Amino acid sequence: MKRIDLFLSERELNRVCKAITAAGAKGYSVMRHVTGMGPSGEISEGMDFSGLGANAHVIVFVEDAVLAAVGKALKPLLKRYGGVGFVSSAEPL
Amino acid sequence: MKRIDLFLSERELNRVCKAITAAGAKGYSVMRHVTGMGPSGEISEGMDFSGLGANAHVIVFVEDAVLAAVGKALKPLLKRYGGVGFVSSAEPL
Amino acid sequence: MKRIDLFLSERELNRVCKAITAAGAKGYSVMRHVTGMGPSGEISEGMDFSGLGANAHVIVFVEDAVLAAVGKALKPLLKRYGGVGFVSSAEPL
Amino acid sequence: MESSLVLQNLLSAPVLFFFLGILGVLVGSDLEIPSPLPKLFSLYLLLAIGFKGGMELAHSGLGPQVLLTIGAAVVMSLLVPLTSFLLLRLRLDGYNAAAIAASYGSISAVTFITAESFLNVLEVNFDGFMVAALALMESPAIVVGVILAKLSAPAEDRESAGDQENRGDQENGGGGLRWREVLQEAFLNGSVYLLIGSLVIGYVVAAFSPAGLEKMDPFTEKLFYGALCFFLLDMGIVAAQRLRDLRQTGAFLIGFSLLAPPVHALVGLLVSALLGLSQGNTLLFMVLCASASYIAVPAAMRMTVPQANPSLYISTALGLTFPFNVVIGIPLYMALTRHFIPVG
Amino acid sequence: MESSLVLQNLLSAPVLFFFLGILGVLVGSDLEIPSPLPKLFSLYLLLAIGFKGGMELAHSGLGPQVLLTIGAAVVMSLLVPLTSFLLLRLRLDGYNAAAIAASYGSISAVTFITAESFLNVLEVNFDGFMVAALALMESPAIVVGVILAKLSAPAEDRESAGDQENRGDQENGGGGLRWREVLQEAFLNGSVYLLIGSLVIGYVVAAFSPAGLEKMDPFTEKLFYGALCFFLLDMGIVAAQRLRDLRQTGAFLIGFSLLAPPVHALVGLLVSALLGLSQGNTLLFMVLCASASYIAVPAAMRMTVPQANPSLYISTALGLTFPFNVVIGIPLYMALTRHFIPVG
Amino acid sequence: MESSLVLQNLLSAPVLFFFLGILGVLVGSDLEIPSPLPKLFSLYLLLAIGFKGGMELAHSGLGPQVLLTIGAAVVMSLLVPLTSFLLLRLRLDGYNAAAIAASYGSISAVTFITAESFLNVLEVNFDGFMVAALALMESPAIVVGVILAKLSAPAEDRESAGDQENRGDQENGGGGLRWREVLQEAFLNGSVYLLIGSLVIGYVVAAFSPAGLEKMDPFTEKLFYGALCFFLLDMGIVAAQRLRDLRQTGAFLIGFSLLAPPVHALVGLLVSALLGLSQGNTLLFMVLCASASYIAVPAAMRMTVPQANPSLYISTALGLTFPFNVVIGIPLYMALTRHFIPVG
Ligand SMILES: Nc1ncnc2c1ncn2[C@@H]1O[C@H](COP(=O)(O)O)[C@@H](O)[C@H]1O
Ligand SMILES: Nc1ncnc2c1ncn2[C@@H]1O[C@H](COP(=O)(O)O)[C@@H](O)[C@H]1O
Ligand SMILES: Nc1ncnc2c1ncn2[C@@H]1O[C@H](COP(=O)(O)O)[C@@H](O)[C@H]1O
Ligand code: NA
Ligand code: NA
Ligand code: NA
Repeated sequence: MKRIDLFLSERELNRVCKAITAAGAKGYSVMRHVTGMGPSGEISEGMDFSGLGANAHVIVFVEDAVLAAVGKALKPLLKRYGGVGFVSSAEPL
Repeated sequence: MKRIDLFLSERELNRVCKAITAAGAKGYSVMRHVTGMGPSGEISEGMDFSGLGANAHVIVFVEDAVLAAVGKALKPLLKRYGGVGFVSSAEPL
Repeated sequence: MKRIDLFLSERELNRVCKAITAAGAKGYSVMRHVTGMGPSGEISEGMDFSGLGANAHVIVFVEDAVLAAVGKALKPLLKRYGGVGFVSSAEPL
Repeated sequence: MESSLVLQNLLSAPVLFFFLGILGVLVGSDLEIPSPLPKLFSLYLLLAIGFKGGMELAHSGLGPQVLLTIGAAVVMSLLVPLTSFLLLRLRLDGYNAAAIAASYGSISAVTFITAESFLNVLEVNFDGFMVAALALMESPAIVVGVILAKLSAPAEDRESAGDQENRGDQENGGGGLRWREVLQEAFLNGSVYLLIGSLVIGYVVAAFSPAGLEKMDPFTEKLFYGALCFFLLDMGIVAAQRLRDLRQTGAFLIGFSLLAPPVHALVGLLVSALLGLSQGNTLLFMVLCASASYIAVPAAMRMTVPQANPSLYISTALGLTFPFNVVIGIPLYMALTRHFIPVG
Repeated sequence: MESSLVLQNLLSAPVLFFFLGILGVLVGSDLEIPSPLPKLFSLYLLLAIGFKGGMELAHSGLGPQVLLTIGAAVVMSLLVPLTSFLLLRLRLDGYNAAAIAASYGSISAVTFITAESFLNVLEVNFDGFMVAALALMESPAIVVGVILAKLSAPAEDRESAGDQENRGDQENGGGGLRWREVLQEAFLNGSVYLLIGSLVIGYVVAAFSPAGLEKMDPFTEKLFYGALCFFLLDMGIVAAQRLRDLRQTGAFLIGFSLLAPPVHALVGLLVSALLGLSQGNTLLFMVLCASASYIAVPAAMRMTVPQANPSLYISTALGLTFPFNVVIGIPLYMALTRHFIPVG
Repeated sequence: MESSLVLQNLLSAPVLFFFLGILGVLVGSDLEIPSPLPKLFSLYLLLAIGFKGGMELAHSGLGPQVLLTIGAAVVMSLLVPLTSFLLLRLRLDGYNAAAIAASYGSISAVTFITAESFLNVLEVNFDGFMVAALALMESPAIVVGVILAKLSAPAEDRESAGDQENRGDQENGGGGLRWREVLQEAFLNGSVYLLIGSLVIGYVVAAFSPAGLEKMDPFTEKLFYGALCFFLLDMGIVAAQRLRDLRQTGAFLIGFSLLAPPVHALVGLLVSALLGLSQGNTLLFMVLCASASYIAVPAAMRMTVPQANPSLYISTALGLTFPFNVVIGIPLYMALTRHFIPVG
């Protein structure tokens, strides 16, 4: 089983979640009000009320077989709007 | 060392945290206001004020030896009330 | 690639984020309003308004080569102010 | 006359903000009230309605009419779940039927508050003790719902209900009903507790330190209407989001959630007439019977009847019954009240 | 006289709280308003300003002067981005120039509100229909900005703009402009939607159920000034934090963000004089032209022109133009108004 | 007479809501005020109390009596930590003794506000400059606490205190005391900064643009009592949760946290009598001496004396001293005041 961690602007959240489900993941979890720093600069809590919004952290646990499909669906979105994704190994409890 | 990630309704949080400590874990962390999708449907932020509440994300780092005890304590709770758990490997910084 | 998870009081957040960047990490993400239990006791949501504040969860994905520098920068801070850190393996999506 | 009541309701600020929220979701606006702000407003409304109710209860006293009305309300909150359960059982399993039945036996404080605002605009009087009825209708419906769920549980479930957990918490006699947990969820549920607590505080302050009343007034009274508008904006958003779930629920439940309110309201009208309630109190009594809970009951059911599917009881109560009552129900019930209840 | 206006502005509570926020960051205080509390205040201010504007619009009616003024405002929100774009293009690529241009064509509701407070203190009248102008200036500027961005996009970008996503959402003719998405971001953006929606509700309530106005008053009117102070405290913190980013933006953009406001205000003054606006309305018209958006426009640009660097358009609008207008601009524009516009 | 004061306090809305919160935890209700809502109320209360205090300070002016009182308050905030430290050192190590001593030398704004509300109900006058005393008592206690901690640190700790970090931030002479950090935590701490800042703004607005005062009134004055009730509900919940921690703290600290308040209050009474303060000001002075900080001091101690165990200084200040003062202390001190201080 694989664990995918995504960090992206909460403004793209809807799109990303739809892509995750469409790619065949059975579930995902979202944390909002995430701040941080990345290739395209710093997102601080103070911006939360501005139009930019803060980041979201999306966690998806998928079967190994589904990973490729999720990656394929998400990479163009992350490329276009910014955001990063990482993969690691996991197993059900 | 093992890392356990749990996603469950914040309504069961107290019970789950007690079970974690009772099973011998030395610590845990909780993030609330988590939304997501899983086997039993979608939990959206809008529901936060309703009686259902949102999800919580619980992270527990335990020694390998404690994993079994935590798993044994949590699985019936997750089965009864819903929620998912995943395990991966980690080491102290 | 390595994934570092830090849990510490939000009061030390600034210092820790600066240390992370200074050590050469290209990015990090922060979740606040985290509660939990650890070696030095319980941090509950109710304390959020008090001077103690809640915890923060910092996630840093770094190249293997940078891990040592980040660890070296953070360990004294965690030792002095409390907080824990864990490392696991990951790869870019 | 009825259509003028409907219009007067539709064109009031709270209902318009409710529509604004619904419309936002339908047209795809990204307007949202981020959590936990909705909780701030729901806590505020419970505190304020409780405090004001308690204050007026202190002024009116606990006479026979008051006690009779409250008693009748409690009886309704015991009966409605029973009849609803029998009906729902035609199509649903016992767990889901019981959870939904509990929701319709209980009440929606926001619907009640919206009805009060409506009466204020019409300049029709009502009594503070109705809030006490409101506060006392949540718990019995929950208890009935849990009992119904347990009674209809398959035999093996009953035996093993609590096996996985520590046994100190439960009394396993009679089908695994964990009384302590049920009563705790029924009476100490955050929203029930805050409402009853504020009611008692309002009563005590009015009785013993009336100077405090005036100082609370800007917070609990003046701000109330605007805060209700703000909260209804969010309720509109949430209700519209729930509408999407109704595909799963099926025609039977959709029919139930739209027909149960007027039917229960009619029973409420009958009881009000028998009790000789004023027009204002009759409307509130009808609204209590007609409305369904989406805060206290789901919170309790989730813990005590986890087998029931939350999206069924939340979607019906919040996505259909709540909008129905706020938009059509309240003026409709008022028209019936005016027709059948003599002016005080 | 002008210096007395500056002082009167500087010593008003909202501006002082704004300074308190800025100073806090500069001296290193850890004071912060945790999210989502700032969003509560910004939603509240939009709702209240919209409701009050709609209410006064109902009183004043939609006469020719009103329609002319609103029309002129919309024209300004189309022209300002065009001229700004031409200027910004001298140093910036098309995407960034277009995004910043859209920001300056659009408006800042908080600047507008601060100007209203200032007029209240000076006891100068203004009309509620100016809020309608405010509400209608956001969307056109966004649409112009997106068109400019697409027109100046390199050819290959235009072709492939939406290839990676499902094609149902887009109409690929004419350079990959996804009209549905653009219009959605322009008109249904949370803040635009709430402002326009509250305006309509204020209008409807004033026209059809005026009893509701008085009940809204404590929330939308009485509380307004204090809530503005609280929000400006946060705006000060955020603006000061943004100042740090200005190192990246360079002297050209810093110059633009400090000179564009007074220049646009002067154009606004000219238009106001031609339209024969009162002194109060003239100030508000100038402020609309002079202010730049940091809520609706960034939200829309981020989705429709992701190639632009957000820290450029946010830092200039929020870190420089906003403080400039609130602290110096408003009294300056008022001095000009007093000089050139005859007392009503 | 004293018992009537106790009753009047117990039956006031703020104290009743405080009890409601405590009771909720004790009976196991899941009522909670989710974060960051409590922070909204604490920020609001600091802003409002500061603004009102500054306003009244402008009216009363900075005469010798005012300066003397403020000076005496500052002296108390220096002395109380010293004597408390000596006592606490009997059983605790230097770090913990210093941190707790700092907490008791500093103040609790909410206790102060509750005392003001109590005086309002009794219709006893007090002066706005007492808020200035409140604001100026936090920082000295913090500085004393840090110095005590460093002085009692084992020698090797003193040497290496800051070695791990960049040395620009610290002046390592004299035991590793990082003065910049200590002063920053003492004076620029979010809550201290907001309180002092609002005080200054209230003063400036009252002095230079008094028209603004009336417009702030609904926010800072009218809403205040209700918001205090809401916040005390949360304080009750939090205080009761802290009670659970007291098992670890031991009988000595429990005794200290219940006896220190009345002892410090008595000293405060003596000083007030010497200064010739009015009855209202005397009560407030006693409350300042008697109360302990759970916001500014823990925030500062956590950063500057991380060796101290936060649950010791938080649990005593918040779990015992705060409830003691709010429930028993205030009426008790008032009774003493009435006995020893002549009516103005
Ligand atoms: N190396 C990293 N480790 C953890 N989070 C990251 C990292 N890089 C980027 N992020 C997160 O991803 C967000 C978006 O990145 P960006 O690509 O800069 O828009 C940042 O604001 C961070 O919250
Ligand atoms: N595959 C998954 N990956 C990440 N989160 C999940 C996954 N499945 C379920 N969840 C989370 O667990 C919560 C509870 O799941 P459920 O079992 O549907 O009640 C969901 O709402 C999600 O937040
Ligand atoms: N084993 C653990 N697993 C997950 N989180 C932990 C663990 N130990 C400590 N934490 C988190 O780290 C925070 C700080 O720990 P402490 O060292 O007690 O100050 C705790 O409040 C928890 O949120
Ligand atoms: Na009902
Ligand atoms: Na503009
Ligand atoms: Na003190």
